[in-house]
Amino acid sequence: MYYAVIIAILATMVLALARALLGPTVYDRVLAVNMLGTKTVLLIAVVAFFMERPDFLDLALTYALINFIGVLAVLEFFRVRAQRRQAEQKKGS
Amino acid sequence: MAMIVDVLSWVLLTVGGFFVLVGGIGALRMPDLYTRMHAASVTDSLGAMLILVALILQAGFTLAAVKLAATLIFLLFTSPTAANALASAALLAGINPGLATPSRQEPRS
Amino acid sequence: MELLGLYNYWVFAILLMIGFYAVIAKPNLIKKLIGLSIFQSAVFLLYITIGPIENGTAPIFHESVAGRAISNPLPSVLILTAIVVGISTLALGLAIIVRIKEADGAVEENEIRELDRQ
Amino acid sequence: MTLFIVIFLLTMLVIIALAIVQTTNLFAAAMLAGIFSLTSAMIFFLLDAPDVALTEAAVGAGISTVLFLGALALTAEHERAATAGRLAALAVVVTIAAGLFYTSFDMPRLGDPAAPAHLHVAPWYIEKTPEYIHVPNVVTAVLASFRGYDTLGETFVVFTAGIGVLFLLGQAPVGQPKISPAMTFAGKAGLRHYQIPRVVGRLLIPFILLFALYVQFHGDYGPGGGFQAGVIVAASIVLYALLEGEQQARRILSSGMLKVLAAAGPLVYGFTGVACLLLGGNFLDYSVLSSDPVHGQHLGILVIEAGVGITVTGVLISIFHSFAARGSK
Repeated sequence: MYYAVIIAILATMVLALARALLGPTVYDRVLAVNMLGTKTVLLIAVVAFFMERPDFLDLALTYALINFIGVLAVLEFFRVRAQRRQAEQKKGS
Repeated sequence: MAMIVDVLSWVLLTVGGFFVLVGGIGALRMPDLYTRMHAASVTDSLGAMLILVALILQAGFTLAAVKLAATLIFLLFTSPTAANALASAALLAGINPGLATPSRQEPRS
Repeated sequence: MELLGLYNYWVFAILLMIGFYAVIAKPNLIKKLIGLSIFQSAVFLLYITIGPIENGTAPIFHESVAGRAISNPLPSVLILTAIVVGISTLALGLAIIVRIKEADGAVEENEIRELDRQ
Repeated sequence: MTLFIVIFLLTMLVIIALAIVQTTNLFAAAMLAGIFSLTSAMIFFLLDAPDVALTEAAVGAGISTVLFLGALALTAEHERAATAGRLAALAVVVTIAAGLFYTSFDMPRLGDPAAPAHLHVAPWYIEKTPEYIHVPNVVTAVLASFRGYDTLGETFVVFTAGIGVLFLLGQAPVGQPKISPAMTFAGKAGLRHYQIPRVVGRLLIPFILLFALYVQFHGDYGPGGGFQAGVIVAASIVLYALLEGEQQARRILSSGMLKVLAAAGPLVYGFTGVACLLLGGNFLDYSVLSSDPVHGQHLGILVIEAGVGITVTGVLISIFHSFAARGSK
């Protein structure tokens, strides 16, 4: 039964990767990264049971934390970029 | 009793895997950014929740179950928040929900 | 089956060369650094794939380990520290690029070379 | 099954790497680099290296993405120039790849128990760790005790890199137009206007710090240790800086304090070694630290892991501040 879930997660990872490669907007890529992060958490949790090493779930927890920080960093990057563009437009006009 | 828990856990795992897969297909196939985001984030939370609950049932009362529960709670908080943040950033950047207007022009960057 | 066991070395070779290509052929300095980190990851991958033993488990003793073969801990030790050192050197590289951008106004190799010629 | 998952993920890795090199959008490249790191960490986990996977998780997906974005905000987002000398580069690359492929046929296959790497020193470490050091995690035992010298060196490398970044970016730039703090990465306000992430993020920070302490002190028993814990603490401060603005984060943990932290780690580590010398042992031979050699080893590992954690925290946060505050002074 673990097999079915692992295969479903791996297939989803491929789909998310395809979205990251296709784009077209930057937000799609960020969405794909976020999705892949969640899938990584799930895959690690399932595989830890599959490999009979449930003591390694710390990793899944770390991913859940770090992934969030990555998305917020991207958001901040967008905010800075938008601010600069506005300032440039003001200068131009 | 153990049997019931086992069966329940397998059912949850399968359903969770199904939702995860549906989310992936939605993220790839939906026509514009916001529908893709919708497909990805909702099923992400639901599928992750089901799979992690199934694993908690498998683990029983152990440290592993506590860690899984912590992961579950973290995901429940962060995953919708990240989706919301991303959607609002996209909206502020001026990307129109494509389905709302006849012309579906997304700025490429 | 026998050949599949060598797949990790092929991926190592391909990744190493993709990273190397980015370093030597791409004029953008940030792209070069990303290439360098791919190169680095390829080396990490080579070391880590040396570690595991068939049907073995990670080198951390636990009640679930009893009787199972233990994988090699040494590649993990080497690569663990290498990753943290890698991020430090990456930061140093990015800092140098930021200074180059401030001094020359460019992060492309050919533009910087032209500025040097003037 | 594990082998097939690994092969699948390795193939994905190659596709991602090709996409990174091919795209001219550096932001997309940074995002793909994050995915690359996630995938490779999963491979590390599957190949019985959970310690490495934990480090790669914290470093690759978190800190390195933040650093790339900080640097991109200061430079340019798009690659402009075309690839020069592509054919020559391709020729070189293909030749070397062919050589590497040829040599791969002499290598032991993945997971071969008779591979030379598993026959010489590795069994000794696995066999003697319970006897000499008595911690479950062999990786921590080798890292902190058997090969403590190497880790001391690595700690100094991290410290030196931090000093280097501070040298390069610490002083305000000369003759550059000043940018208002609102327009630098994380600058004055950060994401203060995004209420939902702000509330959730602030809620999570204490738990992240708690988890970091768990990783730090549980490193003898499971995956974890000073390097990983340091990165996670740094990530939590970065999260705070993103939410409340970099200036506010500096008020909580000042630059001077960070420099002290960065320097304190190698000092703690080095003086542990000196203490061993003074108590009559060899440098970094922790057995003499207590009347019971095994207990002495535990104490030594605890102290030097704390030193490593402090250094990594101080250096990574200093680096983040240097990138974030650049140009706004």
